Amino acid sequence: MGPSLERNIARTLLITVAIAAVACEREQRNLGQSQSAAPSAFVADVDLQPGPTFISDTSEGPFDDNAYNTAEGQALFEEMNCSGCHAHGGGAMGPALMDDQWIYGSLPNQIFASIAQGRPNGMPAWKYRLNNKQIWELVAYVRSLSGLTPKGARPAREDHMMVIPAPNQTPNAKPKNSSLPSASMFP
Amino acid sequence: MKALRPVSDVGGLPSVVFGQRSLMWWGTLGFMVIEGWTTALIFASYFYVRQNFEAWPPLQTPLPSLTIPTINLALMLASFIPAALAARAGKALDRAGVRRWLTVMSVLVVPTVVLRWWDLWALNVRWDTNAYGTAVWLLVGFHASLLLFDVGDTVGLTLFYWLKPMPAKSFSDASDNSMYWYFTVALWAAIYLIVYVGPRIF
Amino acid sequence: MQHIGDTHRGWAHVGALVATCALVCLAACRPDESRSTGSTNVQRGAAPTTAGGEVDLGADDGQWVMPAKNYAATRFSGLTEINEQTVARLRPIATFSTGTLRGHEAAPIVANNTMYIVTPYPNFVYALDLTKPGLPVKWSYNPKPLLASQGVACCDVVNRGAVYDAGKIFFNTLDGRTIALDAATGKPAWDTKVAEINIGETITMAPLVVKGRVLVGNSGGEMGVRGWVKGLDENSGKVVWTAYATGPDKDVLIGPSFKAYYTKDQGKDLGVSSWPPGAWKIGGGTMWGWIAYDSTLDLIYYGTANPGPWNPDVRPGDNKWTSTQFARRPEDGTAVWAYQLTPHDEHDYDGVNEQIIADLPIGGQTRKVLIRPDRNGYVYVIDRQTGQLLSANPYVFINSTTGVDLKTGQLAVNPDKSPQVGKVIREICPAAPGGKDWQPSAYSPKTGLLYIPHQNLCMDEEGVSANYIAGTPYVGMNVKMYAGPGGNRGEFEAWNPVTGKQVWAVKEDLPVWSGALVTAGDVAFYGTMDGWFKAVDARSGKLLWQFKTGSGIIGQPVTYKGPDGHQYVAVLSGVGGWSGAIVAGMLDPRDSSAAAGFVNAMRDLPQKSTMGGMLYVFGL
Amino acid sequence: MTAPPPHDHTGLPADMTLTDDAVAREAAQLDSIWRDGRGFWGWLTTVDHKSIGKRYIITAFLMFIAGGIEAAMMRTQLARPENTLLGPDRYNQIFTTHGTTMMFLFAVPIMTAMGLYFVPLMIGARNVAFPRLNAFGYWTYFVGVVFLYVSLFANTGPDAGWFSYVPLAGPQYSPGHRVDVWAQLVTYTEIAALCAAVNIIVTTFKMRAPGMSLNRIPLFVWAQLVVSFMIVFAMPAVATGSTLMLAADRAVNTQWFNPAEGGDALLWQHIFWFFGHPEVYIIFLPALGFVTPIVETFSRRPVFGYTALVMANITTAFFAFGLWVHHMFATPVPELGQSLFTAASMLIAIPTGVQIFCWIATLWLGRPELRTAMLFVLGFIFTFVNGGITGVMLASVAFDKQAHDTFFVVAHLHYVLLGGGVMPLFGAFYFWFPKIVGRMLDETIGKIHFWLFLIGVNLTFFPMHILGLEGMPRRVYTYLAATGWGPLNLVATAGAYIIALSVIAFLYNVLKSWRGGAPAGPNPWNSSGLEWAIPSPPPSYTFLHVPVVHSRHPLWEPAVDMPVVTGLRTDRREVLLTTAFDARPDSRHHAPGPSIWPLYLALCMGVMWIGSIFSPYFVLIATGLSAIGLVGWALQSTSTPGTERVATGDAVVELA
Amino acid sequence: MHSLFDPSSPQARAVAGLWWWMLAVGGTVWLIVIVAMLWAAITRRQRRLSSDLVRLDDTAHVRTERVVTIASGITVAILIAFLAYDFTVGHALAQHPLRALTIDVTGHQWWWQVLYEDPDPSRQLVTANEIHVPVGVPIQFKLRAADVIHSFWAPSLNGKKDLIPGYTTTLWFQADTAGRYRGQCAEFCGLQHAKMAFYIVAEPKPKFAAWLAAASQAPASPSDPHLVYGQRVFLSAGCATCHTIAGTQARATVGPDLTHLGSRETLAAGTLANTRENLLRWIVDPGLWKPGVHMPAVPLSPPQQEALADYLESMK
Repeated sequence: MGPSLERNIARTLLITVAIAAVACEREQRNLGQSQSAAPSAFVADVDLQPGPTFISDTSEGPFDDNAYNTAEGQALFEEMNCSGCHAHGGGAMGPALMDDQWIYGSLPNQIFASIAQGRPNGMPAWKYRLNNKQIWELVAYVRSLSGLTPKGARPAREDHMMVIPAPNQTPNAKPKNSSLPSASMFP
Repeated sequence: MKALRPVSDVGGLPSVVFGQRSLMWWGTLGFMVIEGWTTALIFASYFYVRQNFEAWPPLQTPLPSLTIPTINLALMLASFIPAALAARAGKALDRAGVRRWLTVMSVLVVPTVVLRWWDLWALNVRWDTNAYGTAVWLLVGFHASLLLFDVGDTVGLTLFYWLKPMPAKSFSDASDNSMYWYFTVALWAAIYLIVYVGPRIF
Repeated sequence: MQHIGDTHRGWAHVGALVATCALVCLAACRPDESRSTGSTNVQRGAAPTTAGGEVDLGADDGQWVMPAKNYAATRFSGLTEINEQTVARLRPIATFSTGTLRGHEAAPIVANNTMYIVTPYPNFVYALDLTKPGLPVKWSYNPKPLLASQGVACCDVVNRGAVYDAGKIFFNTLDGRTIALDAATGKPAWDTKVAEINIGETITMAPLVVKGRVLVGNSGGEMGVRGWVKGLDENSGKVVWTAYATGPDKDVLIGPSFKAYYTKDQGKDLGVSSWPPGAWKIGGGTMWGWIAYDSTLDLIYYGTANPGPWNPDVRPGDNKWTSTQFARRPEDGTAVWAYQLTPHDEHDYDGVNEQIIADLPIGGQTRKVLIRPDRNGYVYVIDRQTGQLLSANPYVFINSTTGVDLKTGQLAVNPDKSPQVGKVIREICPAAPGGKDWQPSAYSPKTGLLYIPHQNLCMDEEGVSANYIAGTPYVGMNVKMYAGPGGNRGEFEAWNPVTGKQVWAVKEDLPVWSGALVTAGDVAFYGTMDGWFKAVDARSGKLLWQFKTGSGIIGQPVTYKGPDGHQYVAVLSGVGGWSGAIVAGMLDPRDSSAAAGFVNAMRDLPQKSTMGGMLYVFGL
Repeated sequence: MTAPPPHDHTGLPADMTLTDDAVAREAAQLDSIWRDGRGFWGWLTTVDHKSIGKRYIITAFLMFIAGGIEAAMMRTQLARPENTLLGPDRYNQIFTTHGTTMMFLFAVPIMTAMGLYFVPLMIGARNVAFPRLNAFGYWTYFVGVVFLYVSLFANTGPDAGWFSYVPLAGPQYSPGHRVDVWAQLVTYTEIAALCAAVNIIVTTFKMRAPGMSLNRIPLFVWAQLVVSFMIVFAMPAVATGSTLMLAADRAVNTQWFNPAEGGDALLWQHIFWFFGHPEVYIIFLPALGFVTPIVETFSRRPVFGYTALVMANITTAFFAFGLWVHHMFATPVPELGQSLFTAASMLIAIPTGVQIFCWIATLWLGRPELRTAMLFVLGFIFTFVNGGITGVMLASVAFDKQAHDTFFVVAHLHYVLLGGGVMPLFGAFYFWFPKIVGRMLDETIGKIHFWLFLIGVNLTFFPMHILGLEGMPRRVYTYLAATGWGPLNLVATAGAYIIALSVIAFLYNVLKSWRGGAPAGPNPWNSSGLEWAIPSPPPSYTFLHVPVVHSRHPLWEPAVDMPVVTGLRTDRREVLLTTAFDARPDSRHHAPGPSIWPLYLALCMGVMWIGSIFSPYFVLIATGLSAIGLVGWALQSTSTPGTERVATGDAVVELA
Repeated sequence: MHSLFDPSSPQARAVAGLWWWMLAVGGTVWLIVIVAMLWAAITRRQRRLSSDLVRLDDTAHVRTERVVTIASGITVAILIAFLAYDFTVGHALAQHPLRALTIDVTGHQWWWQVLYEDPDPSRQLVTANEIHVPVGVPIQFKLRAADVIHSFWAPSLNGKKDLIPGYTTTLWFQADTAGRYRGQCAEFCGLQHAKMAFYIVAEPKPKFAAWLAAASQAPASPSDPHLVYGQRVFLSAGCATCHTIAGTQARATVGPDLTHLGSRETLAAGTLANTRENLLRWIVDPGLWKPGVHMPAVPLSPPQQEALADYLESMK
């Protein structure tokens, strides 16, 4: 075992430790049932904001960068029949979720509020049926559909009929809020 | 340790040899077996998933187009002539001949890589549409990587022949290059028949 | 299918031989044209008393009091002013914006020189004065349906129209109410909540008033609701009877007087025993289509919708009484006979399509029949007294089934096209909207032909697990639709119900999602989803006239005689519905499963039509 | 067997000898040509099969230790019911990494590494046929090793099992990049294995010492040759499956394994086991190659049944490709197919049995000397025969449906792999360590090591047979107390710690002996192979002169001196090529010298494979970067001037 | 109850017989080989002379050759016997009975959905994780997977069979003796592969018929106000979005059917004994008992939890 080999091994170990130190949030499996706190939801139906300048809440949901929780959200999206109204993001009874139009806002806390509280035009309120963690998982998945979450955490195709380009192939999105003529038109 | 007793002098043996006498020929053969076998396995997978479909290509999936792949195959087959001549010139230690035929060969094979892009789109299906699309894309795409490597090899060798005084060993390389090219084209002919022509017949 | 045609070739020959005979017979049955023309000039102070229901208001060709024109649901008008010669001069007389933008599937109703329009959600009602130029609004009414009802309305928030009877306008709201308005003032007479949106029930159908009963059915077959038809008292709005489509016989109002023609439809409590335990409670069988009424037999006829969920694996059995043709007594809803058209439906082949009442010469005798171009792709001719099946011939390309056995009444399913869980089955024809969806055909006794507006779509299907959560969709199927053979997505077809053969067809690029209208002037009207309103020769299908409206047409054209004695044609333009959901709902075409897969077939629609909501009235 | 070829090839006087002076001068000259460059750069650029082989062996053995630590963690978790030491998430990553490490990063690499080190030595060659390819293979493997362990520490360790069954490992049920790490890592190591295989095949066919016809090849080399052929046919399957199918399904959404769109979950199992079953023999056959020289040497007897052993090797390799379905008896494979695979699985027991009988016969005929290496061979037979018999049992469809995916199989495969692979490997270490290092390993510690290992292995894995039959499935992170599996699991865990102790003893022995062991001399065991004809450790040029061989046991020939050939150039790296079958001198080959391009290209590969997990564009980037490397590589090979003798047709021409 | 050593069906017994035979033959072979090896390595070492062992002793060699040939021949013979016996057993196991009770089992991450087929769809029965079967009747299982590959295995009754997405596989056995047989998923299926067990309860025919009749009845609606409250909690707190209780509006199919939960012996696919305390613990935090389980912790107040547990336990 030559000294250069030892040096090289030491070097490798250093690199390993350095990379490992950057813990990979993306791969964390949140298996406990601890509840992420619900946000103080701030929903804007219009961009106009009287008074002091509108300061947005966080632009990232707790699970936006977590592939596992996004996948859990994907499963919930089917199980809770979200796909019945929103199809696989293209919409049906409910509006499309994979486009860049967000009637009630595309920020994680806004989507959280839409799911938890429901929306007047037919979106049911889920807060009595799902816990906060599950809703946050749905938020992460819904945002992944339109390319709002980091690409590496977005789901690939499902083992089903190929109906949408997989979220991991969707380009990153720049969302617009409330760009429809009238929110009341769209449930 | 026993004392050494020379029994033979090998100084007179050649140091550049052709064909199966040369190491590089064996190495090339080894990788041809690996790549050919990989293609065979993909073919096996292609026929395996085919069992899951009532029609092939599946209903609602168009047949692949023939024009571009056929042109590409013709081009590759045409390049056999300069390839054979380059190999022969190599064996005859004809440096100018090798250079000439490698150049002709390069001119013929470089377009095949470009056409390969259109070969893929001539499949008329996306790789993620269904398992059929996946299988044909992988066959054509995997061969594309072999093609790219081989064409790069040919062009590189040609450039060396133009830019550098090539050592005697490169004559052997030129003939091995032709051998690998025949193999690559033979694989393509198989893929062409099975992927592009096959569904029209069966 | 071909071999069915072969089997019955002899029968078909006989039919062809007696065709002329049939026409003569039918001409005799036709309402007297001259008499109705004469009566329209009269300002009707009071409509005929209809408490007894014997008088068919629809017989008056000057008016159009119910979406299907008359109880026989022929959508045939005896007016002749607009005919092959004159139709080319047709021009818009007036337009009126409905103030809404979703799919306008309603028929304008004309009674007493007033036109009544019900818009899609929020179901505004407008009364337009036909006597004044520009058709000014007499009154309007906003029923203020619950916002949330939009969220449980499958396939757009449409409404298929109102009905006029006895000085009242009756209509349904999306949130499940039936409302009676005074026709003259627009004041509500009663307002009854009949459906519960919290479990997914909505109402999109046009009611029908028969013998003092307002007949209403629910929508929501994709939400795991239990289908029903209710008879409301015309004067008080009280629910008199409710006939469920699933469950025990007492719920379905099957009693001792019930007599199904085929053994497959006989038995006790089939609405329970043909389902897995309890599944009938969420099994669909809604009724959101058309009802016909035969006053001579005193029977109402309607069909029930698909079983739920779509995924058939979770509901083995025949799933009675979904996709079933019913005959009932209007007063108490008692079932008289039933015939299940599509047992254990696998492809969302609802049975809610129109049934047209006619007397046809079949087998050498005149038979009292229902003509039913069903969603599963066959035109059924059924003896309306007994429920006996007389013929069933495909009017579109079908491969999901291979024919109907006339002896047993059984539909023969093609197992190769049965959906499977976790596996895509490709090229199922017709697609989920069927050969024809809700869009009603017209029947001209004069030509003896049925005018069928329909689509030509096939689909890929994959069964997936369906989870029942009350008030949310309960479907369990991934669907992707596309144009059927020929590449045209729609067709307007003339069909001879006696021979069971197509006479002519106009191929349309887009599905023909509008209703049809045919007149004694031998002109047939329909609209296209890119906004063309077309008139064709009822005998040849030749295009005689067309006009481009502001939005795609999915409404029901009507014709009436104006106060000036001239004939007018009216239609609502405003694209939407299931087929137009991509435009009306601003759906994303990248998802081929959007709108239950219809979006995949309609990717180009946004380039061809935009949202709209406009009444067009045409005259010479 | 063909008759031995004539004694002499060129008619030189048989009594010509070399003077000591000439030998020393030539040795110095050769060393200056063949030795590695200096310092770290020299370390990075070496293409010497001995340097690379040593490096390979050490890296792979470190992987054995890493896999062993994971095994110890798993055994600790399973020591008692409902243990919460490792959660399911961590446990799944660890058992997957354990399997992956042991199969892909330890077992196959260390077996090929032994071949890469010793095949040239045993056939009288100075290097392998493709030295730079050899370096490239090692670096690729090294990148894979670093990649897997960095990933594991970053909580991205693969967690779908070393077999990565879809759909669990597919895009929907394994979100994130954990399985991508696995899929790409597998491909790296397969590339390394393929490079090694091609190298060993060509080296064996073209670079044998004159006179070493096919029927005189040492059994070690036969095993390596046969295994290399197996690698060529088995590894493309898993590379196809993991990268072209699994990784593609996950990254670019291809549909190989999506049943809804016509893909097939069983396709993966077929592809995987078409590789996976031969994989076992790829590990096991080289180990059998270790056994023969050890048995011969310590029995002081040429092995009994050379031909039978060679044929057994070849038939085993052949049958190994016909067994894969016996991993799939619980899946819907047609009954008739199952029966055929049962028969094939049982047939393979015959060549293995024959080999065991031959070794026992050799012992029987010889005078066994129980050195540590020999003890490990006895331990191998003791343990492996047990695993072989349970293997025959598992070939039975009916029984396999009970035992499949239980601890019975865990027991079986560890008996086979630890007994049939690791025991001979340890024996080989004791046997050849002196050759590599020049110093002897300590026999006393060696015997402690052996006994601890033998007891540990049997204590760990024997109870697992019973556990499996009592219904304990594999790959469970815990079990309920009510199952009654606790006591036997505790015994197994104790055994695992004994194994750990034995490995610590071995490591201590190695570290102690590396610096302070007794000097070995060229042939400490008085063994018969060519590798013992040269000093320990071997000089950079290995053989001063290429030896000429007259029998299977050149060093046991009664002759007092060693016939060699002369005439290879000493001013450049030149090796002798012989004909493929009867090994007559055929040509001289100019072998390449040190090069950085193998490392560079391996890193490009790393960029390609690791990057492709995140974006397909990395494939393009890496292809561009590789092009530079390939040009550099090619230029280096063409930039060696000197007069060549070119064989054209029948003539030989001198060319510049 | 959960072991190849306790076969309770003709199928498992045949395999167990095969196993004991293989063990006896295999053990003998092993013993002979090891004794021969030790004999050769240790005993003979002392007897051998040290002179020139490298040269072959022809007579010894020929004799050894004969021994090795015979040994190889015996190996072949044993293998043929193995093969014959195995084929006999395999053939017996492959014979499917004509008439059998058919039970559909669907594997989910990580529980088992069980459906008793009946030609009359209204007599279908759905349950989970606990399979009652009659003794002495062939039972045919149709096996499907809802997500990933699982494997259905009750060692005392028969070998395992994989449940593979895209395939329907079958397995059958006939329980001979009444009893409770544990089974477990035998193919790695993700985080909770370890806790995906089930029980097969084999009962005499009349008892089974009684069970079937009882299980087919929807549980009576509770009248006790505490239980009524529990039912309300169940229906409104999100339980009903995943679970079914026959006779109520809860008809969801994401999680196991909970009708008659009180009569089952275990909770969470064999993870916990079914006691009220365990049920309460499970409801409060499922992830504590099965980390990664898809069942969420539903935020409920303690009185709601109590009422819910009592309601679920009340449905025997």
